[in-house]
Amino acid sequence: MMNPENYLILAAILFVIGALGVMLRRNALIAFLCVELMLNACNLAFVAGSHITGTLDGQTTAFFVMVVAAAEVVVGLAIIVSIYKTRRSTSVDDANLLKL
Amino acid sequence: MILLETIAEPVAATGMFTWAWTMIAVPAVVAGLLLVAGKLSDAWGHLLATAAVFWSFAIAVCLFAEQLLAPATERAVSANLYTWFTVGQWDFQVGLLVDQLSILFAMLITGVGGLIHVYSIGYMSHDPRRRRFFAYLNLFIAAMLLLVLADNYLVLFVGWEGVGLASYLLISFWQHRPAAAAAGTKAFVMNRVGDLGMLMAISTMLAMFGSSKFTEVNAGAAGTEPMWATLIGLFLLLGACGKSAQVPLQAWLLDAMEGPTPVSALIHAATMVTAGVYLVVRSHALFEAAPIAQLAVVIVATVTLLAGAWIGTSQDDIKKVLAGSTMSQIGYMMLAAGIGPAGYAFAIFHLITHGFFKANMFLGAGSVMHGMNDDVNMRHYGGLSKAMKVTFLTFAMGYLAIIGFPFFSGYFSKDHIIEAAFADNTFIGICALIGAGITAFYMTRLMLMTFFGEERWLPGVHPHESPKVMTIPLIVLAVFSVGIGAVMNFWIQTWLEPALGIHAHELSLVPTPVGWMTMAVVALGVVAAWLVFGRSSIPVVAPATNNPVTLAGRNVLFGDQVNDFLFVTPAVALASAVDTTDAKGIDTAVDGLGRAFLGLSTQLRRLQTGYARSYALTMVVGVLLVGAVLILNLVG
Amino acid sequence: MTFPWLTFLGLLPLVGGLLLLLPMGKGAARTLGLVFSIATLAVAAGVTVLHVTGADLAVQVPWIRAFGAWWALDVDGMGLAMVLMTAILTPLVLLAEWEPPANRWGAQAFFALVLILEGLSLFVFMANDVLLFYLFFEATLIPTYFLIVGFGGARRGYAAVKFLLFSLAGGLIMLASVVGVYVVGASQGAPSYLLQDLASVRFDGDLGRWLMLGFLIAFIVKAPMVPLHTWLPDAAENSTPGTATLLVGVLDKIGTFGMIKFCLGLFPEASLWITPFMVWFAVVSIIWGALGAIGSRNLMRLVSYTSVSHFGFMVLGIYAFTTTSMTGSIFYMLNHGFSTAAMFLVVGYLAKRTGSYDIEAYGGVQKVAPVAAGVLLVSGLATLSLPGLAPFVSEFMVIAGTWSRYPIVTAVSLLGVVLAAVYILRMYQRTMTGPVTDHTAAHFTGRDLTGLEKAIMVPIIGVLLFLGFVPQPAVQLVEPTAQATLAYVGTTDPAPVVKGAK
Amino acid sequence: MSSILLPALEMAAPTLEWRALAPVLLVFAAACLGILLDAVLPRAYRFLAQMTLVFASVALSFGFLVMNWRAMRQGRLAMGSIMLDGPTYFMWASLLVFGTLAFMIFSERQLNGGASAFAASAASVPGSLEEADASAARREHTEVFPLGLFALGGMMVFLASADLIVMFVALEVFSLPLYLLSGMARRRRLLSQEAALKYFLLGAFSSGFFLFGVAMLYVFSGSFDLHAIHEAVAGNAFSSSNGLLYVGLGFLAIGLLFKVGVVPFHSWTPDVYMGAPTPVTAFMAICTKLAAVGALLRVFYVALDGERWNWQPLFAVLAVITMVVGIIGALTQTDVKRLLAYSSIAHAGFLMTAVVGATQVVPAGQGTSASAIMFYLAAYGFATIGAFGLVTLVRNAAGEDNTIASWAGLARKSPWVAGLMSLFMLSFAGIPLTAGFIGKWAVFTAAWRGGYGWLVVVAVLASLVAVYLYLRLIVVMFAGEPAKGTYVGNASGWTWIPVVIGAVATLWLGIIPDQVMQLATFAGGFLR
Repeated sequence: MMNPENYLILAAILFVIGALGVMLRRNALIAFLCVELMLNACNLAFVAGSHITGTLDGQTTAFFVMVVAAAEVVVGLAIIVSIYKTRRSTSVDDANLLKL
Repeated sequence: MILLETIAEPVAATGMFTWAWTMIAVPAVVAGLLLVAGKLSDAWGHLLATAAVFWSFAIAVCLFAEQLLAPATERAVSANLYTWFTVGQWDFQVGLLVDQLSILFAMLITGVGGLIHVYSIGYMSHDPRRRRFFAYLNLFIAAMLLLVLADNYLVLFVGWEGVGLASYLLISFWQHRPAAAAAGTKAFVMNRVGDLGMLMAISTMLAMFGSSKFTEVNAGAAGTEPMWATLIGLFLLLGACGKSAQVPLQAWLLDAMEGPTPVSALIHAATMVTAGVYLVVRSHALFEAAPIAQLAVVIVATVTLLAGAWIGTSQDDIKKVLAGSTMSQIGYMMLAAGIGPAGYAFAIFHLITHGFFKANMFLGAGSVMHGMNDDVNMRHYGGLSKAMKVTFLTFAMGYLAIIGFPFFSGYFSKDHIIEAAFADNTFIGICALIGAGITAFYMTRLMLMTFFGEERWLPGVHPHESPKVMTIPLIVLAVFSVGIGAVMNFWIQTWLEPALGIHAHELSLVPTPVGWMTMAVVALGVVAAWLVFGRSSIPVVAPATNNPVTLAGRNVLFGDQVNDFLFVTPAVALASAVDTTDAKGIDTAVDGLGRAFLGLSTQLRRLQTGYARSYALTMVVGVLLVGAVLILNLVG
Repeated sequence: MTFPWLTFLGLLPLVGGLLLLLPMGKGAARTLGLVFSIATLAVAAGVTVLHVTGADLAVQVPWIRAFGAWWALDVDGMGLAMVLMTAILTPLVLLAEWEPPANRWGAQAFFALVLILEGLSLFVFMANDVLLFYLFFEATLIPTYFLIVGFGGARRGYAAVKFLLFSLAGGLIMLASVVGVYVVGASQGAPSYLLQDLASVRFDGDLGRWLMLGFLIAFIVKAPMVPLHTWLPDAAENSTPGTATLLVGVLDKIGTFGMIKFCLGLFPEASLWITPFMVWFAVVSIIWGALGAIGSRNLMRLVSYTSVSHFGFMVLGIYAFTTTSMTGSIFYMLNHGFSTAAMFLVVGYLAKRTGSYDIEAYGGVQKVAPVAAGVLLVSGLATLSLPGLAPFVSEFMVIAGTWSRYPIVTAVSLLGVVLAAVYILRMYQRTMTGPVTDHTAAHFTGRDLTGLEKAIMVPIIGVLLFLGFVPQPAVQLVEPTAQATLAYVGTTDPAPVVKGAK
Repeated sequence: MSSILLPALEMAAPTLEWRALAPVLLVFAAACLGILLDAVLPRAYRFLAQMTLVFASVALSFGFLVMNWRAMRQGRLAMGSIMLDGPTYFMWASLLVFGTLAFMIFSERQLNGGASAFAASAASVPGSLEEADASAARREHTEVFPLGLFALGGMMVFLASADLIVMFVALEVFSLPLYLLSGMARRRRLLSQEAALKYFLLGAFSSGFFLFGVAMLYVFSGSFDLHAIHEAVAGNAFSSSNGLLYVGLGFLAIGLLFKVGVVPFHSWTPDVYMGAPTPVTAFMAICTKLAAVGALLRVFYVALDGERWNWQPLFAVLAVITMVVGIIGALTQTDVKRLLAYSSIAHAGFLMTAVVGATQVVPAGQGTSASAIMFYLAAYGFATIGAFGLVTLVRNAAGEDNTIASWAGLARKSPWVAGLMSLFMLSFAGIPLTAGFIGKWAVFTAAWRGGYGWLVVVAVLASLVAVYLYLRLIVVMFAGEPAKGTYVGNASGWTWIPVVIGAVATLWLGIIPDQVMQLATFAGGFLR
């Protein structure tokens, strides 16, 4: 079996990719998906941690996180859709009336 | 130094002496009353004020009589009035010391003061603010009496400043005249410079002796370190210079002639300006412990007596001539006081005779002005001896007294000083002698220009004799100018001996060699003046001249210019520099700081771009920052 | 439990001020305000009597227990002197500002703010707890700010902000020290702000010095000393005379008051350390202020610059560490309140007639309005410390006391005495004397001081004269404070140099 | 380790301490009921019903809280996932009070001519006919009340969680409703929607960091339990897995600091505060901050206490940056709500000084960091609720006018509004006789006692600049010429009651703070 710590490294890499995506992608939906990627990187870490520490908490937690992520999707999509209806665009850069 | 022991401790006040404070209080209260009552007292204010001074005079004479009757050791009486304040180790009492010295002053002040009050009733009769004038005069009398009757330096200083205030008020009495207002301010400010000396002297006394009482200071003086004794002496001298218009603080006195003439007579001739002499004599113990300070007094006095005389020779304003003369005469007194025990009595003697004859002449000058529509320029006078007989005659008495005509009062008092000066230092003596010659010169010039020669009156001027209320004081003062010298000549030294610890000189009526010399010099001065001014007619407008001596004299030895250059200009420049620094420097710095923050804020706002992605970037920068700080902290 | 007189004394005007915030008629508001201020004066007089008869007036109730702060009030001689001064000046200011300037807030607001300010100031002078003092010290700024903004001159907004920012700059630095005092106290087993608890705490070394500096800077701004004084001329110029009186006469005293009570009272060692600097600093203020006054073209600025100079004397007296000089400083604080009040109020009378504070706008007033000129002159003479008026006694005490320790410093500071004559008399000369200008004739003819205006000046000048001739009661009142402070600091007065004298 | 595992393995039926948990449960129950009510009640009755439900539930919840507190019920609840200790009580009480006050402003309908501050139909396109119809029909989103209650309940759990997973869930429970609420403004809906989007995206982003931090700490310690993490930190001082600990510590901090609004995780604050409906801004400004600071304290004082030497300098640096950026950023703002947003950032900085000080062990009865912070939050809360309440009053023809220019000369139009606003500004500025001063002084004391004297000096200098910032508004109101076209709206008691309570409490806590301070002090420290 692979060294479980490598899973952690993978999780970190996924997390960074997610974070970079939030910063780089203009489309609100993609940015939001990148956030989901970050959450799932965490899930990976939880599961790996569960293995490393020999406890089950991590695995149950992954389910919690999924539920939370789902809830987030609901709220997030609602907001993004309503903005899309108004502006006919999902670019986060278009929403910059609030500044300075 | 042993002499000090001969000074008797003052005895506590009893009987009449417990009334001494009313000498001060009555005029002070009357002054306050007249000022507060305002127009209500216009009708009778001057009478009340005059009565108040005569009350003080009466008390002074009674006290003097009591002193005469008392044995020599019990003549000095102290009357403690109340505790002014006590703080720390220091106890400041308001107390009076009526001794042989102060009683003479009290009588001079109230006597001459009373006469001048009477004179002023006439002189100021047309002035709508006469009541106010009398209030100020009474204020002056009260302050001056406090000055001479105080038993410690601090209370003396209160009187000192009080007379300064009265002087200021009276010089600028005709406030609507800019020159008068400026002259008052100038006098006060220059006196303040002298006051620094007083404050420093008193502070030093307190540090040295723990008291400013004359008795305690005198007792401790001998034990003072020479440096501090000298410093106290110099500080006191500075004070005296300010009040007595001695060089280098002389410049205010001539301007002070802007005041009504009775004021010039009372304050700027007879009494206030002699306070410096009083101060030096009163502080004799300190000066005796400080030869350098004594020397400084002598030098200042000599310079002043010559400078004053010099100014007197070239002024055309009758009052300014007299003012220069006053400076010069006070120089004589200071000289005597500076010489030491040998001169104290003569200083006071000359002070008293001068008080009478100079007041006499000033009032005479006032009488002349009264008749000449308040013109003060002697070039517009001439031949007034016929128009104003009483004034002329009384003025002549004063003239003879001041030039030292034999057996007139100045003859005694001034000759003694010149003799004492010669005894002290020949050079000083010669200076004093020359001063006497110049005195004769300028006084003769004044007499010639005013009372003799052709009439150079301006059109519309009809000289006339003044009313009785003015001439009677003149006559009284003239009598004193003539006689007081002879009366006091043999008596004054003995009288003052217990107070000042002096040894009486043998005096005789036969002139000494120095006396003969003096007479000769005086005669020379008179003749010279006659040669210059008596024979030829005097131009109505002062002729232009390049003679530096005359120019310097006309410009009061450039005292104002020196002061402007040394003090006024730098002070004005500093004041505007302060203004600039506050507004442009400090405030700009503060405002700049504020603007810097605002600028920073404007820059910072640019970071808030409105793009969600850049906010995310900011957060990631934050992540890096957190990492960096944690790592640095772990490593460090 | 005895009646808490001191709490009552401070609350009385505060309650009055708050009552005045309620809607009511202008006439009723003014009467009510005056009644409250006079009642406060009466209570202050009562407190004085109690203090003099030896009653223990101290109030001490836990206030914020978690951080060791107490509602602790007490008066010593200095505090009582300040309390009396405040209580006397307030009704006079109210009378003087009976008709506040037009186009500004109304009289009711003015009366309310003044009363609130009075109450807060009284608490400042009575607080016996560092935090309580700080609380009221800062709180006084707010009514003052509104007094300037609501009633002041053309640049009132700027002046008010400047005043507040300068004061708060000092105040907030002081807050750091206030916090530090508690922390150090807590570390030494005295987690308390109560002064008597802190007396046992040692604030040593560098920390003590920094803490002391925190307090000192606040007081330097407050007492305005150069170079942190520039707010004062602007604030005074843009205040009404009544506000300026309270600002300079009462509030600025907190600076010198605080130096004695807190800088010296908490940090004796650090205070001795800073002394050489403070002494010269004071001298700079004396001369700078005097020069600034000479250069002023505006009467209000002039008066405020004179105060800078006078505060220099007070600070000099404090840091000379002699009984005489410190007593003189405290006494000066009292006298200066009245002399400044006299100056500001009479300048206000003049401006009320001409509508201008510019010296240039006057000339020859004496001829047409002799009483106004006379009152200005007397006030000016008090300001230049003429003997016979109270400031002289205190200035002399400062000078003589300081001289016994620092003759050279004192000699330099005496320049300020000369310059005082220059700035007062020049001002008088330019405004009151000379030929009557058209402007003066138009505004002053037949409009000399009114009965009310004279009546207001009577007690002020009366106090100045009384304390000039009979200063002993006041000196005796404040001297114990100086003695106690010096005993705590551990310095003794220099003895007379000449042996056998006295 | 195994002892911790056992309960999970046995899958015992969860036990709940109903009585002790009642305050939270009531809030959640009311929220759920509110959703149902919205579904079943006719439109006309909804508003009244929701309001009744909200205030009744909150009052009941508060009643239970007081009862429990008096009975000194303490300890772990709900299978060890919630910690009921002194700070929990104090902050729950604060949350309930401020939540109630904010909900009162939610309820204001008189200002808008009979409509609330929320969009008539949030789903409709701004400017569309649909929206106009909804407006004309006087429809309104009464869901704001249940959403608010959910957020409130989430916050209560958040700061009381004894377990990182509960904390994460609570974080989302209170965040998600807030995202929605932010987008529901009646006026300027584009701004509102944008605020919601930004808030949501960045909030989710920060949740990711929080969760990753949780994961790392889990890997490090093998547990989500704060006490267990504390034990692990204590027993593992120099082990090789410290990297996990520090990464976890850092990421967890980032997630929490985002909610607190600490620079550089603050960027959302100005935009969201400005775009969200003002009542929601008020709610967020106080309650979010309160909950986040509570959680931050709990995590760092309870779980990561052993690492304080590492996070204290970190927080100190962030505190300085936060104060500076918050204050300087505010100096040139032209919008009142934005100004208050920057002000809230600055206040986060001041709060952080006390967090840094971490003064916990002092003789009984003396103030600690926690008590200082709790007091500060209370003081800040009253001023904030009052200030935002007043912000809703200044209006022009189009609705609320938030530009500072429109506040010019307000003192002449309405001395009371100007006076009260000044009071709140003075409290923000920390001027004595207001609660803000006592709060500031308390946190500074806590910081210095914790050995961070220099931080106090920096904070004091920062507050000086801050004074200028608040003064600016006062100057505008009192010295400015009255602005044309703006007027003070005629609000009902729903706005005035919170404002007046805020004002009275600001003065009360500024003058006689002892009771509240004692309450905060005797709340004691956090239990492990």
